[in-house]
Amino acid sequence: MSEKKPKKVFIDGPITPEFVAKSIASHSTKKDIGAHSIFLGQVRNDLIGDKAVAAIEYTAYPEMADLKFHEIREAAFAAYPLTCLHIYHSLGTVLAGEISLFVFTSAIHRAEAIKACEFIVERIKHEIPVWGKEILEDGSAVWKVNTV
Amino acid sequence: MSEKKPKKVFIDGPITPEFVAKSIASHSTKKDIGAHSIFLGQVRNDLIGDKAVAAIEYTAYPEMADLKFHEIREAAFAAYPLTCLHIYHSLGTVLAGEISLFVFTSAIHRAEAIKACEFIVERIKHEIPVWGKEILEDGSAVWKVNTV
Amino acid sequence: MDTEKSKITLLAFGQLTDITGQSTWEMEDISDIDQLKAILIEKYPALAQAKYLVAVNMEVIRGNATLKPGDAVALLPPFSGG
Amino acid sequence: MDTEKSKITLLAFGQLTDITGQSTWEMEDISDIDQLKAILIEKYPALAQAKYLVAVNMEVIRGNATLKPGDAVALLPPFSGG
Repeated sequence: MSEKKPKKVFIDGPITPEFVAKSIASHSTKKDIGAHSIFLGQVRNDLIGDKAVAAIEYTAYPEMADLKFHEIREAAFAAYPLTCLHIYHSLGTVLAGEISLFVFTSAIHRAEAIKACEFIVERIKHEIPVWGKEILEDGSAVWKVNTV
Repeated sequence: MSEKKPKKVFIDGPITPEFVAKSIASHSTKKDIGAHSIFLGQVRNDLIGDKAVAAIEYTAYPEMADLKFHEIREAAFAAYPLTCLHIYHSLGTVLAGEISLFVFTSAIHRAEAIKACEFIVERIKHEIPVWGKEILEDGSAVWKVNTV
Repeated sequence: MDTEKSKITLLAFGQLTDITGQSTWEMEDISDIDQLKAILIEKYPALAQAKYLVAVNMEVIRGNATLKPGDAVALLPPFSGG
Repeated sequence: MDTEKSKITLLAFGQLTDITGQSTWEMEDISDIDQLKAILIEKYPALAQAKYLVAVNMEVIRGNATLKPGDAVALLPPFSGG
């Protein structure tokens, strides 16, 4: 099943556990779902030199990001028999320990939900024009470099 | 890192979205975590003949289940560099649309969290002595048969 | 031998309890799994059709094995958790 | 040709804005990506060292391609979302 309507992905600031709970709860009426797979990206307090990361400030090329999120959604629905698919990404400031990415797939059986979630997370990391600026504990900043 | 202390896995009744949220929130102080992977098993309202499943009643061989959960935890920590690992499974009655299994892995990087979560879910399905009795909408019951 | 000590404990789960009518009971003078299965099938003929694993003291045993007094022998139908 | 229409829009993101000092601006009379890159490197020498992709109207273009008036050309450093 493909969903054509564009979905709001970007969230201002961190994604809260309560937001995740609300999203899970909203699926209790979809009683054909047997499995949910959720990925959460959390901001780490990595040491850059001898200073810890206190927060990441995310910026995006929003129009292109929306287009790419849409393409990834379409590809996921084409590749896996999903019942539901939600993607949320933070913009702005997210503190270390807070959540900046939330991918949520639901399917009748577990294999599809799990595989689709992994597929989407990988594609987001490689294809979505979002940049993180790591704000260090002393107020200085470095641009984040993602490991592959 | 291995955790030797036994952990409480079984929960009486459904696993609520609020419980999941609380579990996520408790990791915000672990700032070396970069990725969480969560699997949730939800009870489906499958048709058995022409009657829908209204609920599943779960029973277990609890001592053996605890031993097997412990073995799975140890194997997961040995195979993947996890920061945290939590497993919760319902006993008793869980209605269609409610959650009966919650597997939660956390790691520095996404690949380990995702792979470990999948590994654990597969082992749970095959190795944990738990049985579901499907209660149909007319009150009759059939023993659940898991698909592979 | 103390008769109390010659007993093994049987545990049945899931759909097998529909056949055995009980989930835990004791049996005496059982020397191995093959003998146990034969006795159980005689008592509960439907068990011959049932699919199950045998666990002795919480470890699954495939094939035959000697049983000793005090063993907990569990009859485990296919798991359906999760 | 209307000069307004001969313009392309440039967009820079992430660490590239530290080099360009601006995130969006217009440029005139650019015929293709190779020419654009040469002009940009002349103006911002640090760009020669920078790793980035070029997207034209939100599609990543590898190699050279003709640019037409009205195109939005984005300079995209390695993504670091998630």
